[in-house]
Amino acid sequence: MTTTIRKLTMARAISEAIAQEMARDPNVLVWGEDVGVYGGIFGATQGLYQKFGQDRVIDTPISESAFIGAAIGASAEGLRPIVELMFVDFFGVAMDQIYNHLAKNHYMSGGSVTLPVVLMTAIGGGYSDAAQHSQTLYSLFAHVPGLKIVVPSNAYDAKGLMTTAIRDNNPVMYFFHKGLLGLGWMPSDDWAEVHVPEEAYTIPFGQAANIGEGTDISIITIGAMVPKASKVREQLRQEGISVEVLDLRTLVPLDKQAIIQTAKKTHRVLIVDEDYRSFGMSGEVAAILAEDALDYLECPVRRLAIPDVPIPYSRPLEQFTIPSTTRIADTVRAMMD
Amino acid sequence: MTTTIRKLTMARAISEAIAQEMARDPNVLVWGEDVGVYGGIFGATQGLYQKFGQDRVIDTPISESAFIGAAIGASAEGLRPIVELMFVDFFGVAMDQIYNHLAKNHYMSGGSVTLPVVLMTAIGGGYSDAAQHSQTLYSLFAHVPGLKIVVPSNAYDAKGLMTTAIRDNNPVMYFFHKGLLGLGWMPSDDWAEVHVPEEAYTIPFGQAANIGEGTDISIITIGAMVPKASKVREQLRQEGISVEVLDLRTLVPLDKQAIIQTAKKTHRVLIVDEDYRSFGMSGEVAAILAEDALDYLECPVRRLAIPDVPIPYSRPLEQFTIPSTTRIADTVRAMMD
Amino acid sequence: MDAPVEMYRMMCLIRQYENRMAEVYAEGKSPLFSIAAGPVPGEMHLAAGQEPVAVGVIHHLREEDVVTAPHRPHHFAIAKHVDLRRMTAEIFGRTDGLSHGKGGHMHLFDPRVHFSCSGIVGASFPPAVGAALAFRHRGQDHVAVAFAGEGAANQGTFHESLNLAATWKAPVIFVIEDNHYAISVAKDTSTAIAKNSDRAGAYGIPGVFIRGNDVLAISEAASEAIARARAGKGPSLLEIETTRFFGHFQGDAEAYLHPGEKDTWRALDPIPRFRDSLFAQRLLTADQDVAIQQEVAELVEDAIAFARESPEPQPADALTDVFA
Amino acid sequence: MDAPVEMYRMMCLIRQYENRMAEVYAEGKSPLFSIAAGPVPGEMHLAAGQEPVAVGVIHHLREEDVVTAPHRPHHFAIAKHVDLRRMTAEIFGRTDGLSHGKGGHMHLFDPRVHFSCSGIVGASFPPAVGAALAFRHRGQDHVAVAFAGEGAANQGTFHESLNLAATWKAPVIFVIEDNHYAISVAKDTSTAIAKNSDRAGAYGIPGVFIRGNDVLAISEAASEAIARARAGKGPSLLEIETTRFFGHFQGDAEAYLHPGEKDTWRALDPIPRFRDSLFAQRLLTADQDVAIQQEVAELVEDAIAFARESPEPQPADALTDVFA
Ligand SMILES: Cc1ncc(C[n+]2csc(CCOP(=O)(O)OP(=O)(O)O)c2C)c(N)n1
Ligand SMILES: Cc1ncc(C[n+]2csc(CCOP(=O)(O)OP(=O)(O)O)c2C)c(N)n1
Ligand SMILES: [Mg+2]
Ligand SMILES: [Mg+2]
Repeated sequence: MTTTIRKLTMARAISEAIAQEMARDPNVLVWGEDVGVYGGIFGATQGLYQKFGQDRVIDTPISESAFIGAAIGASAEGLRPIVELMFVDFFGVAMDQIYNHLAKNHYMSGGSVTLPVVLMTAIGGGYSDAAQHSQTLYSLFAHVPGLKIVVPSNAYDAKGLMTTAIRDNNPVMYFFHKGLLGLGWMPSDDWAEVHVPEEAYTIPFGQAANIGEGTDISIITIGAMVPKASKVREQLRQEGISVEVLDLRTLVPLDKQAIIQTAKKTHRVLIVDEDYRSFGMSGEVAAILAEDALDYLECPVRRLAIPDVPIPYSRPLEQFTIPSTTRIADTVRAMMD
Repeated sequence: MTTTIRKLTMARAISEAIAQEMARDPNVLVWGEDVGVYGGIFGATQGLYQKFGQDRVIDTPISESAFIGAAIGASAEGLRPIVELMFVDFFGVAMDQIYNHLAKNHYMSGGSVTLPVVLMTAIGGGYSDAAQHSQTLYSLFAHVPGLKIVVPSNAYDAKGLMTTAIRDNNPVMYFFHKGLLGLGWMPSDDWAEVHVPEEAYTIPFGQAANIGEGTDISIITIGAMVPKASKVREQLRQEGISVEVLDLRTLVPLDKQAIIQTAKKTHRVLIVDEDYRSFGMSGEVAAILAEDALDYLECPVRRLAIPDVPIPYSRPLEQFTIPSTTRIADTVRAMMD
Repeated sequence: MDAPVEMYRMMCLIRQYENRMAEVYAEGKSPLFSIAAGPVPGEMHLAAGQEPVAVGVIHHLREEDVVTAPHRPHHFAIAKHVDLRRMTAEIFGRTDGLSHGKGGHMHLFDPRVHFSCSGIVGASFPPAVGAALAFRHRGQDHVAVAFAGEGAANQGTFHESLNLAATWKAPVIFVIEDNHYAISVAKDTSTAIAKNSDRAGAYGIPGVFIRGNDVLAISEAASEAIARARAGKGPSLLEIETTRFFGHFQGDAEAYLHPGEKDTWRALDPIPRFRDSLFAQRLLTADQDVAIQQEVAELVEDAIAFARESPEPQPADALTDVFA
Repeated sequence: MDAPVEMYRMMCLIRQYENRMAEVYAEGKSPLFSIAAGPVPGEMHLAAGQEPVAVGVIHHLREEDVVTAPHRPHHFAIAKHVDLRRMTAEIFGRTDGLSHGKGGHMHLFDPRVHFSCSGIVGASFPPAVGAALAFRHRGQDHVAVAFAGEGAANQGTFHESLNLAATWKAPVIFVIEDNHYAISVAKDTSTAIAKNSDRAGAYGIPGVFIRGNDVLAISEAASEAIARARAGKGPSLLEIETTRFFGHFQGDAEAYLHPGEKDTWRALDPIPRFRDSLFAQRLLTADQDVAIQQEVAELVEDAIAFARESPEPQPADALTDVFA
């Protein structure tokens, strides 16, 4: 048996998953702004228009409420739409359709209506796109019940989680970080470009990935902060600090057990997040620890996240707001004192 | 000196504060759906149309993006609009104007643009208005930077906080709970109807109110859960449990010191919230404890909140989802064991 | 039954339902009106007076055709043959309700007849476009009909959805029921033009305004728009003038109405007018009418009795159905 | 300077700015294009070719009149006399920028001249209505002008804002610049009718389509609409046909264009056409033109030099200005 490594960028991993599911199920359609000939501004739909044509890969007007809301009616009638919201930052023009309807109709119908929709969207900063194009915001969607929340950190997970998302009978929000996609024209973390099997596979929701075992301290994180935490782990190993890195992978469902277990193992937890610090993901993870692992904590929980400011444009300002490997490493060291 | 008690419902306290500020400053205008002749669906603008006329109290079309967005342009040009979003549940049709513009323009302009806008909105359930008309959702707005978040629990605070909100040079979101307003046609907590001085007064943002001292355990809460917590406090006193109740009053700014202090004092904290449990207010407060009061906690932090389901319509179902005095009391007792 | 008589019967059924629902809703709410009290708590938006809109349009629909409706949904639901017993049980919040009590009056879902509604103004438009896309994708000639009040025509979703449907040539019929008010706000203080149907021009689609709350005129215009959609010629916009006999919601004091305004509407009650014309054309006899009234009254009482007998859900059932 | 020559000069200033900005933006981005590299990182949407829209309209505005602009804002900002040095420093992300580096290219705010913009498509409409309301409330005859691309005319905010402005008779002019594309999506695949100006009928307000990217024709139509607004007669809608010389953003490969499409546009460059007509009418001499080119080039170089010399902000300044 030979094992060949087939490295794929995350953008290609995503579009491959979609293509495979479209080939498998004629009810899978894709729509959104510039998803056709352009292939998606971030390449998540590259090649699909050429392969499946304009009846299944549809460019929309700039009318997010209408075309996201259309996914509700379409999925209720048997389609399985994959809809792209170009940047998550634009959610506010369509949030009512997303959270009052897409998220709630299954519940409000007592389970009689199912809406198998994937709403995929780009997140993240780091390239000076300023306050309206650089956010992550997944915590908002995790707060309102009814949406599954997926945030892959690498190409392998991206493909498997997208396949799971498309086959799931619930609305799934799928967040891809621009800085992991491997786009060429956008700084991208090499760490995310990994071996991706050609055949379709699924990764279950609600299972965190232990990215690297450790015994001294745990970093709990997600998305683009996973590669950063992993690099810090390597670096600190040389300093004799053993860091465990937990990639949550999905926020809804959330792998509470993995969070509690790593805390029980290392007794120190740092949460790293690219969303705003307050009232979000980092708070929720810390709360779970305060509820279910309090007696195992040897030092206060710490959080690194965007410090409750809109994302600034200027490079030094923006870099200051996003948790860096340096700041993560410094915080870990301080926690080990 | 004689002290006369002047009890006012919260709805009257709010409209009185607005009327006084409108009389004081001709730039204060009110607009929204049914705020005119009708006086606001929840009475927050009662009497204003009659007093100030249709040029200053303006009924709008059902176009929340346009009329909330209009407050941005109007306030940049010197008005001080008070805008009503009838139910917070409708935010999704206007969220882009609220959080990408109203909240961020001051920052994105480097401080050169100020937007003194009060966006007031009704929250809360308990009367079978189902999944699209019963939420609190303030955590969402507290998560995105740039909005001050005010949630009064009684008529006295409601008036003082509204006056502060109108005079503040920032966008302020003011959430009034339907079950505290004293509306007659809606079940309302008597606790909220208190003495309200006639003359204008302000209550500073960012100062929690200690509703009742205690030594055994702290309940940290806000809005309509404050009266419930207070009742539990009275009840448990008779059982020999001394409960401290902290009313946060504003989520942004958040009185972190008060949170930490009460934990240091009682060593036990229960957080009670009518927002969804996960990724919200209750998580943030627990996280602050895990960061800054860990060593003072004698038992795990507990949270009572809406259990991550859309608010159901049917009475027994809805009552099950909203923290009740019984459940609060039981939880406190369990934590004292 | 002849089509006009069938329409008449359906209007009577709706009227009977709404009148009885007004009574049932009032139970437990006097002397002091309390929205949370009685067997049917929460908001209650009744559609008596607006029957012609629902019946005139939906009369032409098949079971597979989709209807999306707004916060005032009963007339649409009944005309679309939503299960009356389960719908009523839902409004009572009981286990045999369409949603086992999770939805309620503003959230009626009956996928069997492709009916849904929403409490958010303007939310009925986008899903209809999506359903229509699904039909077209499968080569079916089903249509989707989105209903909304005239107040909803000022929401962004109206514009986006009409443009999207027109661009996609999707088989959707958008129907605005103009009952003159959005809660307390009169149409002419919120809408820049007199007839929303004129907005069809902004999307290059046909727009028809139908005056007089007349079910036959409505039926005719709807029939044309639906045929057009089935034939693949794209969407249409209808605006239908109608009248609201009750308040915006039950408990509305309606202080915003001009004196006598309500009387004018009630004087134009579409049901007796239609009945008289059926009598005049000898399509209906007085005996038949009595039989119809009796039949619909029985249906309504049966549904209410069914609802009353259905058990309340178990509290912890609140936790199920978040995800499939 | 005569009005036409003043307009010509302003168009030249904008063109020079955009051409130089294309070069400056490219610094540090070769051989491999990287959006995050060079002195000007982030997205860059240039408006070369679209000068007539900004100049023809804004020429008629006062300092107190409000302009709200979209993600492609430079031409509007320059025409509205936004401080060119501070605007450029902002685009460079420097401390002397309008927002001290917090806003950037899509977020230029200059309250002195009542200019703002936004990176969200369709977001320029609502604030303009509010500004107009403020003017009316104070009895001032200022106006607000909201600019947006033809793609934005399919957003809900377009509809809501036009209806609101028309209902309130607010002094707003809505200007759609039709450059045929919204990123890769052609107008005729996203917009159900050929001319957005026809949508004015949906709000009972005047709607004018101006062909040919001709600054004088634009100026004439704008002058009328602005006078109307100042006179208290309410809003107008203009749609102006124009052409985009660069890609949607810098780095756009424009694979979605038909072969030769760009050449057609470039051949109709509005600036040489206007210059030639000024020559023909003897409103401008070749010498004067040389002087203008030199003057605008100096202004642009001065602004770029100012920006380059301005210091980078201190990282921790990121934490200020969240609240006033
Ligand atoms: C987005 C949104 N805004 C406001 C409301 C509150 N609301 C409920 S019904 C209604 C009036 C609707 O008027 P119309 O569309 O004419 O329907 P009608 O009630 O007259 O049948 C309003 C403002 C809502 N439910 N959703
Ligand atoms: C609400 C929203 N949706 C999508 C985008 C992404 N986007 C930015 S510019 C653009 C195209 C805009 O086209 P148009 O309005 O015609 O302006 P142009 O770029 O042609 O000047 C899109 C889709 C956005 N910024 N905001
Ligand atoms: Mg109406
Ligand atoms: Mg364009």
